[in-house]
Amino acid sequence: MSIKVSVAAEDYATTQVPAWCPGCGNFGILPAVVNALVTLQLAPHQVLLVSGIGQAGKLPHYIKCNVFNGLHGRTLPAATAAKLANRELAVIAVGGDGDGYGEGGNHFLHALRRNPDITYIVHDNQVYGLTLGQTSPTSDPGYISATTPRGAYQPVHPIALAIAAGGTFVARGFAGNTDHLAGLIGEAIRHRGFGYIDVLQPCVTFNRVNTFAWYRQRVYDLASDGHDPADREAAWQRAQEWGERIPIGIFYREERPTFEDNFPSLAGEPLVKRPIDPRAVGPLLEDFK
Amino acid sequence: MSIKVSVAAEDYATTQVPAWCPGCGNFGILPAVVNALVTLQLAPHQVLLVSGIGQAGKLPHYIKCNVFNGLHGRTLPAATAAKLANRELAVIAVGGDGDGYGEGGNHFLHALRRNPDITYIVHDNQVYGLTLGQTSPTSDPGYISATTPRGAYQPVHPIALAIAAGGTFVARGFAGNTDHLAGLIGEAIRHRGFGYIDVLQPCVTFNRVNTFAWYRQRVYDLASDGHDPADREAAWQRAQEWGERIPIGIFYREERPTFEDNFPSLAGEPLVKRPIDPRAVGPLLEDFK
Amino acid sequence: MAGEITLTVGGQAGQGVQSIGLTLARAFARGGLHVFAQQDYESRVRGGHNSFKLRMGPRPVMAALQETNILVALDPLSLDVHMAQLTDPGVAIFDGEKTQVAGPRRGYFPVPLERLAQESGGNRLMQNSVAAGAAAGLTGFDFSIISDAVAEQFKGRGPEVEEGNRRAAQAGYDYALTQFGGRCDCSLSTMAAPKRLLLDGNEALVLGALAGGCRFMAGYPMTPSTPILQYMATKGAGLGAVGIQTEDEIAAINMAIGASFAGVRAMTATAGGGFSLMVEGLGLAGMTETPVVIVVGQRPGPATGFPTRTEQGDLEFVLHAAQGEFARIVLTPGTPEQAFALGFRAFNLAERYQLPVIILTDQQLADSYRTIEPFDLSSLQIDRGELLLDAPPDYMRYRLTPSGISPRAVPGLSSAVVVADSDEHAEDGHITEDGAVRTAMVRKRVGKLELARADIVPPEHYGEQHPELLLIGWGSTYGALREAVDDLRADGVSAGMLHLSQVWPFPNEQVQAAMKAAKKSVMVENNASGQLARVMRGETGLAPDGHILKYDGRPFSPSEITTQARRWLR
Amino acid sequence: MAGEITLTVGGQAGQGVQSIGLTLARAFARGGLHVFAQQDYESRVRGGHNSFKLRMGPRPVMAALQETNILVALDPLSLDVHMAQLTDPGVAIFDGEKTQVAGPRRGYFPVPLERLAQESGGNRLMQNSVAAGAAAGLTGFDFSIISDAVAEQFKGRGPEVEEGNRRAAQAGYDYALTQFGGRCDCSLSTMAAPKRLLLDGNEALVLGALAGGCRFMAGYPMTPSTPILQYMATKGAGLGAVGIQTEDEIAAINMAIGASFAGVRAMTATAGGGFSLMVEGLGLAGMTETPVVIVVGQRPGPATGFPTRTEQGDLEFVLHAAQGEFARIVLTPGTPEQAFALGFRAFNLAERYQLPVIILTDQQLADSYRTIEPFDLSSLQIDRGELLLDAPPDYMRYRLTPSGISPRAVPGLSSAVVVADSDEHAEDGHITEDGAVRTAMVRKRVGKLELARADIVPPEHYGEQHPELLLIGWGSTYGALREAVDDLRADGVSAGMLHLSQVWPFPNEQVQAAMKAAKKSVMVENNASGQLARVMRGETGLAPDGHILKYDGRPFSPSEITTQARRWLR
Ligand SMILES: Cc1ncc(C[n+]2csc(CCOP(=O)(O)OP(=O)(O)O)c2C)c(N)n1
Ligand SMILES: Cc1ncc(C[n+]2csc(CCOP(=O)(O)OP(=O)(O)O)c2C)c(N)n1
Ligand code: SF4
Ligand code: SF4
Ligand SMILES: [Mg+2]
Ligand SMILES: [Mg+2]
Repeated sequence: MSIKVSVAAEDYATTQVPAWCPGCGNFGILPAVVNALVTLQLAPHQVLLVSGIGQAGKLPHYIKCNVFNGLHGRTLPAATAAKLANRELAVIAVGGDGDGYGEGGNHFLHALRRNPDITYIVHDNQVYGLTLGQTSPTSDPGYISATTPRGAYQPVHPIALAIAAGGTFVARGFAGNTDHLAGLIGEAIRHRGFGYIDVLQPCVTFNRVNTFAWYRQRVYDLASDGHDPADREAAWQRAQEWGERIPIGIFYREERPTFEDNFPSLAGEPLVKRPIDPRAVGPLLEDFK
Repeated sequence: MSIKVSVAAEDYATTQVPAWCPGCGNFGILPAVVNALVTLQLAPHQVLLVSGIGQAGKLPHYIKCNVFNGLHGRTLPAATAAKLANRELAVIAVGGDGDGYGEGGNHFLHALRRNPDITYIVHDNQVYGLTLGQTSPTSDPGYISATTPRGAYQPVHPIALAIAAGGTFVARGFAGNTDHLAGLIGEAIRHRGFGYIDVLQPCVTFNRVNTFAWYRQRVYDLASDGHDPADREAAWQRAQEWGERIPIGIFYREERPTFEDNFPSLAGEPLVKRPIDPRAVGPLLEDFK
Repeated sequence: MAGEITLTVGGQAGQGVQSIGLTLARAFARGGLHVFAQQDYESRVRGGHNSFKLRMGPRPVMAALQETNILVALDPLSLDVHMAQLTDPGVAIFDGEKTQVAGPRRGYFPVPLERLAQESGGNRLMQNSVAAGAAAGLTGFDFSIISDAVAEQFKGRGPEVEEGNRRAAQAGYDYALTQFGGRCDCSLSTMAAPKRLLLDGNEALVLGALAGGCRFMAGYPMTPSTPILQYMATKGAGLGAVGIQTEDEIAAINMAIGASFAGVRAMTATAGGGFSLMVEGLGLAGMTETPVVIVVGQRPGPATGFPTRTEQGDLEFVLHAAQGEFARIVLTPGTPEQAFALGFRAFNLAERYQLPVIILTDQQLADSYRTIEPFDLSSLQIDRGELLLDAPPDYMRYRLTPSGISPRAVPGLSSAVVVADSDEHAEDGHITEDGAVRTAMVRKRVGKLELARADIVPPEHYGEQHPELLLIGWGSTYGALREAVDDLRADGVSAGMLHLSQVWPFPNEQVQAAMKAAKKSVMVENNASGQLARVMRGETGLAPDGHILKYDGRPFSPSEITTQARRWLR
Repeated sequence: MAGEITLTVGGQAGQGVQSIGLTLARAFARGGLHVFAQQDYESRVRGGHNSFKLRMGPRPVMAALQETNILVALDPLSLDVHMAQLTDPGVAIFDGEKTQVAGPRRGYFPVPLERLAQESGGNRLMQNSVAAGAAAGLTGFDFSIISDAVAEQFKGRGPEVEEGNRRAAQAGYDYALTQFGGRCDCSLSTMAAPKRLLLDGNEALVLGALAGGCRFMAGYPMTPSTPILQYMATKGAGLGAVGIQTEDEIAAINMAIGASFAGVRAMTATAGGGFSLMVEGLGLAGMTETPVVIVVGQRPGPATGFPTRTEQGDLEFVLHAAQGEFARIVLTPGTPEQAFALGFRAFNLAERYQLPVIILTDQQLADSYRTIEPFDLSSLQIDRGELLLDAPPDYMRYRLTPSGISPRAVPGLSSAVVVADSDEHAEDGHITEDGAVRTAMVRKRVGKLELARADIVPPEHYGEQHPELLLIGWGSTYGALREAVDDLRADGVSAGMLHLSQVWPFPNEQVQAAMKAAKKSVMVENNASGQLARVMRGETGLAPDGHILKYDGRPFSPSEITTQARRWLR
């Protein structure tokens, strides 16, 4: 395998044409992911993108790297395990808000406490895009769709939830600010542990409430607002903000042993590189004699 | 149907003999549930207990009332729907920590935000009792079992989670204090919305760490410690306490529209009592002409 | 067939393919024609290529053909994709001022859609109304009906918008009539006919369910079944029904079961992937003997597969899903009429036998529209089986009875208490470890399959009763099969169709009799492994003489069946 | 059989039934005897009634009998339950000073367990060692072996505890030998024999998996498969394996698939209820062609059912689980030997054909111990199939090849990238909507079933090759079936057994040949509906002449089979 002198955005280019609607917020997330990978000088074969099903779940097809596009809602278990199998991979899970907070809510909860050393990017458009506009767990109260004709009720607040559930890197990005988002993604990948980013992603087709303009008027950067990501209490309070002012940036960050750290058997060579020897079980058989 | 003048504990008595281990914390929860029902003067046929699978899931068999003992982890959807079908029933879901925070974690999250007018009691013994002692999502860090021989990692903190996820009645009881627990259960049933109680329940067979004695040394009552359940911020802070001092009582309580309130079609007679008329669809057919 | 026209609208997702198609379908239906419409779309919201194929004529039409007489191409790609299907004569409408095509080709009929929209309606966005009008103009169909259907689409957006679109449609209509009239041999005239319904399989099914008293639905969006949930949550609410979008499919099935246990007729709807997550709940319904109706709209698998396309690949899956053994009923409607009838019937069966009823549809049935005669609501009878409204104090939910059915009380309606359990239980509903009780309870739960044989919907035998060639199918292939039989017979082939709209309990006798009466039997399935054939063999020992299988994600056309069927005639 | 003894330990959960039984089993096994042990327990942690049935003798034993020569009753209920099974002569040991029994009965042998424990070991908690010793004393078996096995149980608890228990066992042994020696015609002596292994089906299976290179397991506790996860997490870790307890079964299967995609041999294990939740993941493995091994330990369903008991009710479920069509392999080991061999083989098959392999066991196999000859590790060969360690830059994961298998690279090991997709995909792994590509990909995925026929584990034909009566079975009934055949033949009946340890792809030819060679065939299944028979009929058209079915949650004993088998001999 040749040693790459440097990685450029072209190395991540594919011939796949995004199947998203023109103007979709996802077009702001795609380059942010690529830029972060380039900034970190990761080569495509060192990266594994794991996704679910939804508009967000298509993202990995538009980046040339290893891809596992699995089931709706099941990105995190697959991504966590792939990392355990080969910790040399940079593993990034991506999915939608329905995927991650609806179908996959349980995995989200448990990934937060386990703290696997992977990254998780949620394209949060507050709507089920691919299935044509139903209410999502993060739809704002009152959001009207064919499944909540009287308006959505109380939503999930993913940032607050992530902090409560033991997240070690909890951040929010905005698809309308690719550079800032790329920075967050870079930080999340570098973070030793579960780097979680909820990305405000306007769905220009179905979500007529939370538009680019709506967000632009509201978002502000935590970093420039004096927030200290080491302060969990402050993070919790910022997480409650939603409405006139919506914070983006890193809410909370801490160092904690990763999920992998719990398995001494993972020390040494990555699992995938170890030879298989059927005779290794020999000593275990003694217990049964 | 005859009108009961008054309901007594005997009305809830069954001939079923509990299959729990002698000394199990569940024996402290059973009378608490019955006492609450008697205090509220609910007759057995007005009560529906819905449970999952586990030691905790057996509880409804020991109380004479309507029982739906469903699947492991799936109490909340069944209970929520039963309430929608017949809002005249007092619906109480019970299950274990594995059932509710492991297998059923996603339903827990979404019940908290939806706020159905039901009660949810989790027998939290921090262990998988019925399957013989494996680590549970709430096992304290370092807890040794055959599935975490090196010790459990970061647990779920259900109270903090419940507050973050939008719980409207968040409480903790202790199986070693049946009277206090009965009071909490009564409050939870009376609460218009999702009355959630995590009950510290010693498992005398498998959990050698979180014993009756361990808890007795640590628990204190929020009500007598000046806590205001209307103060969400204070509730969040109290929810962080675990170790030397463990609060019990009501952490947080608020009034919010219930899940049922979102469905105007539920106004009037309970669904179950409405007659069925196939001809009622007639007008809808006009749309297709 | 004489007097029959196929009209295809093609374009990108988001361009309005479906709305043009449906508007025209409605108009032609109101004008007394029989209409069948089939949709083809991709798993995306904008772009790609979608089409809406509309076939109509004076006699009933049940399937789409491959050829099209009229093409409305909203983008250049649609010309590429569909020109090969154009009949001769035939006409392809497209916006010649926007789409540059290489040289004139047979049938090309450029219409300045955008310009006419601007000129007539005052808004270039009205171009779809121009297109609809132009397509209608080619047929010379009564414009007032077309105009009303176009306007109706914009109801509520103000009289200006409605009128503008009417004018746009008129401009298109006039343009086509004057510039191209008669050139495609596709004129259609109104017919005096009773007011028919135009609906797709999902709509028919959910209306049947509502007629059947379903008042609770919980579901999670999944193509092709999402519209059922949406209908329940919007229109169903008007009848007092509740439609809930859950966090996942596991919640959906457990909610449906919870509501049903509490006495309300309840359902859920999903596709194979979502049903995978409902499997444990299916067994729960079986074990607790809780009636529940589950719609599984098939799409090509495994896993995510082709989310927006069609297949009959889940039959054996739904027949055997869940651990342990218990009776279930599997209905496989093939037409909107059957979807309505079985959507209704499912709830009676579920309550009569206290078990889960699966309605197995697919994208082809779910998304295809057809004109049908209005339902006869007056004949519908609700049967709640052995429902006990006033249970005695010593009531036991799982009493072993001579009928094989335990009378079913629901909580709260009497002073008796109702105990249901997912563990093996005694008659009183409490957990047991007893082997003899177990054996009796298994017999009861499994035995209901035999009881349910009394209620099997018999397969439909169409065409020759003693044919040389019997085509056997199930579900959405109904229309294509039936037309294939018509076509074969018109060609002098002795052909018949046996169509199963109930697969389980399997109609052994009727199938055996039909096969015996036929010289050769060929199984026609929209899957790769011939699932119904395997089920039939497992039940009867009989194997068909051949298979016609298709598994590219697209439905059969009648001619695909006839072409292959002839192989067994040599 | 001559020289053979059955010993039953009965008591409440938590009384140490299993530990007494297992200690004795180990001791007798070390003394050169063949041992089979079957467990019966309830879904509770304390109380109720459990038993551990131990059969041993000089020749191989494969099943438990209903009769028992020795009963060790740790509580009064155990006397009630098991006295009827006592042979004549036979001995029932119980603590006569604690349990008041009505009058002396044949075989009653009160032993002051608690008092002897106190007197000999100094602690009344050592009464179980007294009981073990007493049971052994009746057989006159070499005490030193018994003593070592008892002591071993307390290893790590200090020499005092070990010694105390040794003395307690000795007290029991002496008491029995002196007071009751010879009275039960159940003496056993040590035999010179190679050191055998004593293990249960779960242990054999997980050892096979570890030998097969499985280094990743994710699972959620569920009886009877929990011990597999526990072994992986504890002992497996010593070999570098990872064993993870997940939040639910959905996570478990998706983790196993994720790890396997990343190149590590991976598995999960559950029972039918948990497998229900894995169904979508099963299809994901099928679609993405990711090798994965899934152990499904059957227990009586539906739903929660009988959590701690046995049944063969999930066969058709695992054969057809998941939407869409794709190849899978289903292995059905019946003995610890087969569990080890197939636990090993499953990983080779999964990688060779890039598909999910299901190992279908049940509580009877999982929890029953048997002595077996040590495994021959030297002959085991790892075959990773078309694994590509150095993939070319233009690598495409789903390349259509003449072999029908797409070479499989794993991410990160070369500079090529690997793209896998749960949607229908082109050769490069990216989403497609193309019908022709779809058809080709379906053929590949379904076609692997035919390829895998080359690797079918042939059914085992035992007994007469041209029998009057052929008993056909699969999975854990192996031992009972085989002994039933022996017993029938000893009675002069021409009998044979055909046992399938692989059910899918179905071994058509071998089954047809065996049925043809037999006069009558009877299918023996631990379920209510005769699932293998239905599968067989669907595949071959052949139906057995009869069924022997049992579905009370308990395993077959050989005599239950022989009694029923005779019905077809008349
Ligand atoms: C098990 C399962 N249930 C349902 C679906 C159908 N489905 C596909 S995408 C989607 C939701 C998409 O919403 P989200 O995750 O927010 O992604 P978005 O399209 O908005 O990016 C659903 C319900 C599925 N593929 N699998
Ligand atoms: C789908 C499914 N998975 C696994 C099980 C097995 N199971 C039964 S109880 C239980 C866990 C019990 O733990 P918990 O919920 O904490 O209840 P406890 O016994 O401690 O009261 C498990 C995993 C099951 N019944 N169903
Ligand atoms: S539907 Fe919404 S989220 Fe999906 S591609 Fe279009 S704009 Fe983006
Ligand atoms: S195992 Fe633990 S939780 Fe279960 S009954 Fe015994 S003491 Fe209670
Ligand atoms: Mg979304
Ligand atoms: Mg527990």
